[in-house]
Amino acid sequence: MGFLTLTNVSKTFGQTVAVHDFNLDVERGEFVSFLGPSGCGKTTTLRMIAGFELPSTGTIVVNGTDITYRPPNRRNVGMVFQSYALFPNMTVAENIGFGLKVARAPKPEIERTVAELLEIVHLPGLGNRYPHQLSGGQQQRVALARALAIRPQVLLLDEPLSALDAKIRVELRAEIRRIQQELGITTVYVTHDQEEALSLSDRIVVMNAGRVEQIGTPFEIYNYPQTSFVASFIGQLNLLPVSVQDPTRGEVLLGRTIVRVAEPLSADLGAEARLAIRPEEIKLAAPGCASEAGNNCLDATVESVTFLGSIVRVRTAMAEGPTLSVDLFNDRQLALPKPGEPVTLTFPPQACRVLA
Amino acid sequence: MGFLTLTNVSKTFGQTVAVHDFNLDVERGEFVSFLGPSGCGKTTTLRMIAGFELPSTGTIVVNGTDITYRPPNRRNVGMVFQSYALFPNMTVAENIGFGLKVARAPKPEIERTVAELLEIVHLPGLGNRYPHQLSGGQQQRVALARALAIRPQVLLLDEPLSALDAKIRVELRAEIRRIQQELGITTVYVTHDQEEALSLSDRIVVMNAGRVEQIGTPFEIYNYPQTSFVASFIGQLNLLPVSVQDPTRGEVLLGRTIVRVAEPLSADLGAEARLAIRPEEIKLAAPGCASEAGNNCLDATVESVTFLGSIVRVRTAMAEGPTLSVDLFNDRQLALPKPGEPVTLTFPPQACRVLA
Amino acid sequence: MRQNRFWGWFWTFLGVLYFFTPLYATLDFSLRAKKGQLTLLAYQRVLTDPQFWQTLLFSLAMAVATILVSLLLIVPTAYWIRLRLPGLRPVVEFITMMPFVVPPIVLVFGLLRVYSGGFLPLTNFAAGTNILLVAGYVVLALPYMYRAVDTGLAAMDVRTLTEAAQSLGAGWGTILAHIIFPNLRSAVLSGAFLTLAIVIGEFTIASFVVGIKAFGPYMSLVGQNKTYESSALAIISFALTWLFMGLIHWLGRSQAGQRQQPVGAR
Amino acid sequence: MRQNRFWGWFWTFLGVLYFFTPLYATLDFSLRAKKGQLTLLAYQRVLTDPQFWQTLLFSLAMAVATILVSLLLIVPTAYWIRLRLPGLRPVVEFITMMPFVVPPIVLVFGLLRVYSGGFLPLTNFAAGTNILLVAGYVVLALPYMYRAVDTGLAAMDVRTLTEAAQSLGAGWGTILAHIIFPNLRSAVLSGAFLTLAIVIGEFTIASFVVGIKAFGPYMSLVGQNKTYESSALAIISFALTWLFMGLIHWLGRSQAGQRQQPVGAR
Repeated sequence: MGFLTLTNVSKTFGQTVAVHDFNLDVERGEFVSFLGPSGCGKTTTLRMIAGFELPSTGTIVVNGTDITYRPPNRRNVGMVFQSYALFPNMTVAENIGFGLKVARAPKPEIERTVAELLEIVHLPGLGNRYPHQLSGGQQQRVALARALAIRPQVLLLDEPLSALDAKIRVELRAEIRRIQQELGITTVYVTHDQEEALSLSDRIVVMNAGRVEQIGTPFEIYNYPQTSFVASFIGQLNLLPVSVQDPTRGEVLLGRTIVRVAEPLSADLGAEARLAIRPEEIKLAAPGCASEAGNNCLDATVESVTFLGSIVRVRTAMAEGPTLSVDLFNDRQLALPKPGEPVTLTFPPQACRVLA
Repeated sequence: MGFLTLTNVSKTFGQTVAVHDFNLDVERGEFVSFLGPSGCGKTTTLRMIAGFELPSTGTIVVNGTDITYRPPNRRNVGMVFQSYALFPNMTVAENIGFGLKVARAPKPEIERTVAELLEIVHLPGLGNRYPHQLSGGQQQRVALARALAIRPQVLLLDEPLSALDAKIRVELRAEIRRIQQELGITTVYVTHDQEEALSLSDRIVVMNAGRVEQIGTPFEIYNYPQTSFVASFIGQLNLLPVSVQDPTRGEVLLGRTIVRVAEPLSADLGAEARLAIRPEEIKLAAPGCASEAGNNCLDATVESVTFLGSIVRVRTAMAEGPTLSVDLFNDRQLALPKPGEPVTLTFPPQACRVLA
Repeated sequence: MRQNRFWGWFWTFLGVLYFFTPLYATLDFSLRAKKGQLTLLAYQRVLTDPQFWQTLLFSLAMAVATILVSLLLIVPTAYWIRLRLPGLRPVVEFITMMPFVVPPIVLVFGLLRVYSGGFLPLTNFAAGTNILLVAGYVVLALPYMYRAVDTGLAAMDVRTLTEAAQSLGAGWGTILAHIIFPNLRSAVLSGAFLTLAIVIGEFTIASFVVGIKAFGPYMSLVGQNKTYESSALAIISFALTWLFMGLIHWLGRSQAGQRQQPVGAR
Repeated sequence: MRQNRFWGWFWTFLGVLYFFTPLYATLDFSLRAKKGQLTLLAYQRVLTDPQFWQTLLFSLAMAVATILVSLLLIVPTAYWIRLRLPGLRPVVEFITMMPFVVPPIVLVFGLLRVYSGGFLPLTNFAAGTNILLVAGYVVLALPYMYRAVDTGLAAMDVRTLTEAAQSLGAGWGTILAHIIFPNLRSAVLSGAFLTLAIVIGEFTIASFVVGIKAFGPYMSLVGQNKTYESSALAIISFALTWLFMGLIHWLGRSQAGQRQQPVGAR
């Protein structure tokens, strides 16, 4: 049993199933993200942990105590909102101290905790400001400090960075991870931004249409997606129609080329499937491939070259129709291929995943 | 002289200088982006081209005609807004045909143009819908069609994709570029998103605090930034404090290591400067570097490894203090370095830029 | 949670009770024109009085005129202020609240004093007094109409729509007629309805300017002379306005679909 | 552009003129108590009348009581409806508009009929009639107060603030007292002010329930008997309300800083 356990949790609003049979064990001190498109049920699940929604079925247990039907103000769960939700009539210090004041903590203790937390979120000396006098990033730091002040058993963050500018988002992301690790606090983080989830989390729960698609470490989720939703939602992906050529040896037919896959396939010979390859795992070579180290080779023609900054995305078309994107790091010394040029694409069998 | 020429254009609101001495020549059929952080004056400049703001000084000439003080409804300039700005009381077809109706075009001509444009923006058959019945991406397509219907001399787009979801944003981006090239329409595009600007534009105008920082192709802007603002605003960048060691041979001192730069330096010996290196241009090697092909080598220790999906960002610290980020493509076969491991960083002299 | 929900309903219920008790008392009284039995006699008397219909129609006509004049005055002004002089908005909002501040009696005295003599002797002929009455009502209706129009304008991103239309070649007249007015329709309905209700019930200005021709003074006259009929009249006027209100609500709902947030936009 | 700007100002000017002409006429008249010369005599007479001060203070006290009772009734209700029963909002908004629909005279008849006898004989003693008066005024003030409170609630993201407070351990009482009420202050000011203005000028209910003790009936009495003084009284009451209005505007402005959009937030 983990520290935070959701068992068979589901939630329906009228006819709509918002969350379907959600199961999760979060260890003490773990950082878990819920990742998915809007409307996938990730926020609803978070709100059930916070107590703002009641599950239709299932139980939520924190540290051995069933809190499924406990009102939100008796759960000792810290919450950080996308809109900061600072109390505009209170100073920063009053905001941070609010939870302790409600719990009737003695004044010196409140003051000490507030000062400590202002240090932790790197805002010392701003205690007397009002929220409207702070930047968005600073407000979200205060909201974080306020949630931490009550020493919550679980910290919940609901898209806390979505309202911020790109630069501040990356900055605060690192801060959140640092504070979470310093305090060793069990954390659940909701986001629709894959980069956030990948860079912050110990584990990621990928959700779609109210269901859990996959639970795993960022590395597992990215490299070994178990469903085609996960594969295409996270990162760029080439999805190519193939037919199974030899299930035991792990070979599929892409157009007229045989592609070797690292593992045996469960599908039957001739079955239709889709081959998933990440654009950054494909390398461009001069035409006429020397199949080194058992790599796959495909002949294709460059269709377009798009400069994206650190990455250059080359779209290539195979003679048989399907197009593949190839990502290269920008390198000012290397000549970029030009549209119309023939190229050979090489990629290792390990880069291939076959999805039903 | 270009097709659209802005000469010494500036705009002040009271005491605030929003745009300072803006000069630009846009060729017929060219796609130019204004890129910069919010408040940099990019939208104000666009609005002056559209006629919604009058310049405080300077002239705006389109196709040989000075339109600086011409009212917006007599400029024949198409405009696409972030918020779509479709007329909610009109159908899609009425929206697209509005400009022609105002110009008293005959009804059959309006109908023909509307049908053509619905084809071009890939929304055939939706002419009788109302805007509220369409998704955000569809609405923006309609807005684009509406702006194109009047056959504008210049098409202006003000952050047209900011309100859309990530997937649709990338999709519509490609559409905009396709349509622009098909019709060969001179286009000015305002954005704060560097990837949009880099992937769409023939040329980019990077702006900051009302001033033009640099004008150039995406490749020039990314690889040869002329100011430290451009260098740090676009892409990830390592900015390291160095002192000039040998200006003529192009050598600087980073900590206790000499780094070779591709070109001679204009600064004096011993002068303080900053060395800019893109994280993706640095390679990780085993410690003890064989300095192949005249590459620079630095010894460092791995601080942290962040998995970002297609990219793995490795933060390394040099013994003398400065930290460098190195970007690697995710590759499930290669073992990732672990925090605390010593590594050698290698990068070619061409990857180095010295900024004052 | 359950307990809190109970209190929410409790307060709502209390509010409804607070309102309907006087109404119920009036209704009850209006049915007692004959001692010891419930009867619709009072209603019959009211509805067969030709003066009831004459004054009601007159006041309805005045109300419609008031609404039209208000719209023609307010829409371009409010539009222009939102677009170009947003700094003036508090001032204008303040001005529109004047009817709350100036007692109607002052308004009447002022109007009569200005227009009964001199270069604009409006009170000397019937159409003139009607104009004067509408002028007074436009002032009374100002806070409701202005707020309704302003709310409608706030809901539609006036500036961007205007700029979009301008870039497509439209002038001010086209923008007002084809974009601003059509999109205000549902927002203005509620203001128009309130104006209707106010004008029909208004007593002070009507009695000074046109006297018993209007519905308000007629109601007051009945109120002074006939106890049961006055209660019946109150209930009728109340039912009438609810009828309008339901109609407008229904109209508003059928338009509401068009005002929803676009799908997929954030 | 220039030409259009001109028309904008023109309409604004016309609006102002429309309003101030009657006011100016009244002012002018009030200064002519002595034939052929301008004099403050009428004002002097009004201000030295002890009844003027008595009735004004009485109505002020009633207004303050009305505001307090309204707030205690409306804030928790409106808060709860926004939070948990948003579907009821149109219904409640509709109910709050009743004073526009029910003529005051109906309200009075209803109130008197319910409370003058039976189990709650409020009209038999002075404090009772005052309570009845406040009860009537609460209904009258409802549309303004409810709208002000609701606008204030709309401006502050009630749901998220409530949830934030709940997750920090706060119960409903704490949330209302420490978060909802304090953040409503500036929004409620305008509603409170309007209520003040309405209660002070109100005539119908006051004259039936408490008679000449209130300012409205006093004004009406003066209006019937003394021509010049009535004009002066109108101007004074007008000036008074503007004084309040300015005060509240100033208070609102000093609070406005706290309501600005946070820097850097989008």
